[in-house]
Amino acid sequence: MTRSPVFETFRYAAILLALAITLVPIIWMTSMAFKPVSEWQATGADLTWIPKRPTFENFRYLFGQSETTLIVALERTATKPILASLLSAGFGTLIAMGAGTAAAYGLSRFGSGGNLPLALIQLRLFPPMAVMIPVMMMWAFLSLMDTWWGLALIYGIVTLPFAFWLMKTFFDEMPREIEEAALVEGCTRLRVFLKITLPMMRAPLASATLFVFILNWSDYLIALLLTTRQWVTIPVYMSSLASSMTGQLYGAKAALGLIAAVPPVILGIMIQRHLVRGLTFGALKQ
Amino acid sequence: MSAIRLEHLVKRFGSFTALKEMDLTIGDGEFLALLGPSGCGKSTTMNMIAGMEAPSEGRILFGDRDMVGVPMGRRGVGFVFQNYAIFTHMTVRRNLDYGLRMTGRPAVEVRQRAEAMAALLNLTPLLERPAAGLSVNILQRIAIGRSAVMEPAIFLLDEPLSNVDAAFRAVMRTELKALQRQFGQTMVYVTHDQLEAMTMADRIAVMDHGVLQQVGTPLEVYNAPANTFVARFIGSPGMNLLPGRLAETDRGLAVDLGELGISPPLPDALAAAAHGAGRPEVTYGFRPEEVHLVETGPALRLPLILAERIGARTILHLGRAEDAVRAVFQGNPVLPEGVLAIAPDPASLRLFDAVTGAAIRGG
Amino acid sequence: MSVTDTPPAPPPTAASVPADAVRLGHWLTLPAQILILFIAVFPILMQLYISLTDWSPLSGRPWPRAWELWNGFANYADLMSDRRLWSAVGRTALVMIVCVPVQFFLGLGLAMLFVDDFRGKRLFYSILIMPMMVVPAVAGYMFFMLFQSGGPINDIFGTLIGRPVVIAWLSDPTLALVAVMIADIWQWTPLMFLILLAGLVGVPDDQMKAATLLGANAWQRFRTIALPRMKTIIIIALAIRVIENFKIFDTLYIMTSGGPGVATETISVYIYKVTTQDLIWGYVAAIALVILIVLSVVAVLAMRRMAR
Amino acid sequence: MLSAGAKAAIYGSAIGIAPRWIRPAWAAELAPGMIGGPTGFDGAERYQYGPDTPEGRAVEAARALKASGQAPERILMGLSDGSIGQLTQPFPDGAPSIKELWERETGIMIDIVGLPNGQEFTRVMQDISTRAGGMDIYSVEWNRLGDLAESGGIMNLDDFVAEHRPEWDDPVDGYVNGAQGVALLNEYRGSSYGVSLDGDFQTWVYRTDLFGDDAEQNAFRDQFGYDLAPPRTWAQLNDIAGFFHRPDQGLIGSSDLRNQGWGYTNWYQRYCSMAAPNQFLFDDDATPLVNSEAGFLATQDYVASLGHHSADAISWGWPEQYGNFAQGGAAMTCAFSNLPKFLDNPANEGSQVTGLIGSMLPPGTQHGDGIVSRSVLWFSLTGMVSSQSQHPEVAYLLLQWLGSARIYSWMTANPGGYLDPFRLSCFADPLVRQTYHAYHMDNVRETVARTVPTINYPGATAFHNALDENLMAALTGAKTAEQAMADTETTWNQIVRRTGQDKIAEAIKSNKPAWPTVVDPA
Repeated sequence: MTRSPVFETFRYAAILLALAITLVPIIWMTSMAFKPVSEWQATGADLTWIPKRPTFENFRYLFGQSETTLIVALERTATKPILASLLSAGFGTLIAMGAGTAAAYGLSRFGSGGNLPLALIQLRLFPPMAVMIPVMMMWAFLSLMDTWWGLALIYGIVTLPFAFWLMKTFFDEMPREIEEAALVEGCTRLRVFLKITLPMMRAPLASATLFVFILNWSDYLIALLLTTRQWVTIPVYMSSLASSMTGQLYGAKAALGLIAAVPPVILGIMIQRHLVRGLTFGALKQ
Repeated sequence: MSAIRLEHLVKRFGSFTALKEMDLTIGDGEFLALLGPSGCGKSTTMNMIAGMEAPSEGRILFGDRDMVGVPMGRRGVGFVFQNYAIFTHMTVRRNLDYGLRMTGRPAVEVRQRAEAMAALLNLTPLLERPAAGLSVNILQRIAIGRSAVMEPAIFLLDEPLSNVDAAFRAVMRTELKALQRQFGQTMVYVTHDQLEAMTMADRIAVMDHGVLQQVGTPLEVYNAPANTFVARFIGSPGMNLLPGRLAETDRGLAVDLGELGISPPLPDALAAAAHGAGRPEVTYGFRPEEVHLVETGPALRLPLILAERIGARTILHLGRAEDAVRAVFQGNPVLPEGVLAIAPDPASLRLFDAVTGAAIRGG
Repeated sequence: MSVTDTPPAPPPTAASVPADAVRLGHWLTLPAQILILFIAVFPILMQLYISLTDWSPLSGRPWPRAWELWNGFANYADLMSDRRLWSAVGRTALVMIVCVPVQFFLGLGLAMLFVDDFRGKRLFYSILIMPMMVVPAVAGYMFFMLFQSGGPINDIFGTLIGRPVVIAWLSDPTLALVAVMIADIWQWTPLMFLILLAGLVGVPDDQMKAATLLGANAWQRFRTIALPRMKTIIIIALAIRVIENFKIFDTLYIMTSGGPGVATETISVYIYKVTTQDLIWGYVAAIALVILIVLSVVAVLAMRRMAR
Repeated sequence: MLSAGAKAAIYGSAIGIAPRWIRPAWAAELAPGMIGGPTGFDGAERYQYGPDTPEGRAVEAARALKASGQAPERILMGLSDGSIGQLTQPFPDGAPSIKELWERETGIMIDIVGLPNGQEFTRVMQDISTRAGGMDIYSVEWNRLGDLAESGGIMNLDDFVAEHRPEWDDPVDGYVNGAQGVALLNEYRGSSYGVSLDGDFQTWVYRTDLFGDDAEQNAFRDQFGYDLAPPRTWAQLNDIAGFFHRPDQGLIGSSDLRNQGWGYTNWYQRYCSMAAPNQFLFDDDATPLVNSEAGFLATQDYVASLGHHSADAISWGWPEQYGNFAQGGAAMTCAFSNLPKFLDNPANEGSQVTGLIGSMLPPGTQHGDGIVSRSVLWFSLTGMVSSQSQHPEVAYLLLQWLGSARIYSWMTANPGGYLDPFRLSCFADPLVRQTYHAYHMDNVRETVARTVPTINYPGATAFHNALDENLMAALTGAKTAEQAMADTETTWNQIVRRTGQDKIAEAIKSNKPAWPTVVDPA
């Protein structure tokens, strides 16, 4: 349909406004990440959107490489928290995808686990904060407190609904003829699932995995309550970035924020095609 | 007031020209089929008539009124989409009275006109049914009724039968033609199926590569194709076209078809016209239905590749590649083995300029 | 992109499935079932138990001995008259009532601009959906910086109106709530945009054109064709945001810790504070169970609707 | 698997360190008669100790336990992130770190578990309530002692104290106010539960460049009719802060905190000075006294003073406060005593106020011809031994050693963390006076003498939360000062009832002797 020039002008104006609003916080964080200490707190006329003296000091500082005399040096560099985030989110994703994919297949093909859809919706509805007391008790009892594998376990459970719903829609849509043919050939059902179905579902499986990873990577609350020191994740670690020398370590926080933003943004772009389906529990597809 | 005139109509999409200089007049109450293969510009033409696309150049007139710039909602055209675009989330009634409701007619009028239309289309028992899940011919009727209820001066139909089972198409064609008679409006019907065009249209406009090739009644385009494209496109199978040279024989002017032999001599009028064309290279054309087997004399001799016997007719595939010729016989004739000798009926012979493809008309 | 118009083939019923398939089905669903039981049974039982007591980690005894502090339904009674809790509930509802519709309409508006093709569409699209990829906690720190009275947001406003603006966003109870909402809207409008765009693109173009040819104007087309066709999508999009908004914590807590005072305290923040500061865990358990019951009812009703 | 790896890494590093320190010469570097202590820098002998000292006894007892196999390989110590440096960074040049010294002398490793600032109590409660056993030593705000003792999460240290004699009340280098000070900081209901490791007496500082500027002085005199000098009363503070409050020039009058969880220390100072010698929070029978004229006036002034604060004051915590002051953004502030240590520090390139900080007593209220000026002890990390510790005695011995006169002074001089001086030994120590600055140290000592304790009764958290919540309501205008005080009274009464009036009354009685009686001449 052809659009009038008035409409086109309006469209570009509206989109540019939206882009500006979208980008302001991101640009600010990026700029802050490259600002030297003296520019962190500049206000009023001194406030700058582009660092006057751009520096990598904030990043170096995070990894214990800085030579600035922020006398209160970091007791812990950001390396371990980044590792903690990667491990807990990664293995949490593995748990969610493993259990979720298997269950989705069981329900989609054999009608097993009819209680799962409701149970998983309830799981998603419920605010994690409200079960954290018993979870802390259990995790302590099982010696899972402050471990990346303990976090991975709870992440696996919390994101199980997404893994399940996503994979269920994928399985529901997948034509069954090939599976049936393989069955006729004499394959066992388990073999069909492992050797035929899963390889065919590689692309959807990858999208769902990345999506679940983003969710796990984003967590703050659970890690806040289930980790204390050894395996704090990036967002929890970030709150310790303050010093008496300079106050809030805005630059370091922004630098770490940028680092934390990298995986989801890249993964998000990679799975753009399936993002909508993921976000809507598989109700919408592309 | 419902005649349509297209003057020098051009449509370009970027550097691609979808429609080149189209001039066409569609008479009031006429059923015109826009026929052509996909990408020929027929849908673009119709979209411009409906107002969905703006022409790059040229004018579109409804009667005397220039419609360029008039938004599509105000052109008073009815449009039947390829998939009917029925509002499946509404009932049949809501589909039928949609336009009336949207244009703010009084409720009483809305009901009366919708019900009258339903009665006309035998849809009355279905009025309160959800439109989703109805059969295609019902959907077609709803689609037409939904537009017809607005009393458009012009009806545009975009390949309405292309999604329909072949078996059902005949029924739908009949129904559509009947409806057109009933409403008596100008109809433009886009199709790539020459059978639909031939059976329903008053006139056919054949298009290819954005160029209008020929306009005429079904018989005109069938019998007197303006060029090789039309000749090949119309008819099923299309006209046999063989490259050749004019050759003087003792029985008059004929066409030398190379390995296939020399054709029977051309009828006088055609021979005269061929002389006048001034170029010995011609394309020799004849309809597959209009050939007969000959035992002796000038004939085209071709090996029989395949005989499709489909009951009432037998289609013979003769020769290979460039020289392929098809012949259609009624019934189940007994055929000799090996090479067949056939001759086209002289009256059905057509010659085309080998370079331009334009018909060389005799008489 | 389209709503799955035809519902997926109904899951096969037990009767129609051969025995070996049933067995495999059970094995395949087992891990998920175990995980759900694992996270459901103990927490519910424990919360049920301690919710009937005055137990607190400060009470000097491990929780299995909470019965020594039995108080019957006193926690549930307290909950009814807990003004701070109810104002947190009200505030959560307020955030939801403001943010979800704003996100919806902004998202819808943007989505409408993106239905057909234009130059730069892909790039703009990629940028516009970036906020939802930012880790919420990071967004919290970002907005904390942005909303300082000498910070960039006031700077922008100042530039726009030509004189310095000093708005103490995070120190004013009303503005703090506004700031928190702005952050939420910033982060989650893209989600609405993404989903609604998928929905809009899924509305058959022919139907919109047909409606136009039948004389419907833009608003009528939207109301009578696009909207009904997108109903499912819209419900899903709204439901997702309502659910997530109900749980709002990360960004908000980092920006304001629920402050100033209790001005931005939502249900999750309130529970967090009561859990970590007041340490009255029997009471927290009571709140948690009430939430669980209410949400379960909601979930069952929602599932029933979905099934229809 | 990974934890095994981590262990290996720790052992590895321990072995790596060992050759550097366990060399035959180190013992010889000690002064004659000394059995331990730091070496390798000028004045190290001040921090060395003989056998019959709290430090010596602690180290020897730990060695003995180690030798008999009753000591662990390592002690897990929970400590605020920002303070860890004081234990782990060598200071001054040539010295070992505190941690290295202890490990060298006892063979018992210290593994520090960092606790995010402000979340110390939360983290500790997490460890206690989940019985995670993640730490042998907790370091938590001093006034949580009562709550933690009641929870059973920390150990009664009486037996250890009796056996190892920490001598906290030593009149020369012990706690300020002797046994009374010890009772205030380390005891709950007559028993020792903690070992103080901090001195967070809220201390006022000002900008000498601004106060000394001739033009400013003249302008001020013209406007107010008296000389510009560090304020002695709240009224003067308001005048001066208002005078310097120029937000458009990036300068605010005063940046003492107003946020949740910290701001009320500044309310305390106002409230407690409302009567001579003290305006108490509770009667002896546990009746709250805040819903009174004194409460209203203190609250009104607390709220009104927002006028010379940053517009963001209500959301500013100490990181913002320190950051702002470092940028030269405030004329005065009230902070931990370590502010000059960090900001008047040539090594801090980010600070623009190096050499420009002065130190002053808290403003007060005039009563007759005397001025009652009160500061408040708030936060102040205190080491406690976890009930879950397998080796509580070793944990205690480490605390006794850390909190002792010599080691603590040496540690607090270290600019690598937040642990602040509180013992008499610290105030006189040259190294402490060097990092905290002489001008500041004397003032800190005087401030300590004017410091009231915050609530440390059972339910301290709940009492403070109620006060905090109402003060925030007053600051944001949601409540008037009168309403805020009345509501505080109501909630406090409920807490008293719930906790038991007798228990609270007893705690109030043991808290009261710690209140100062100094009244300054006007």
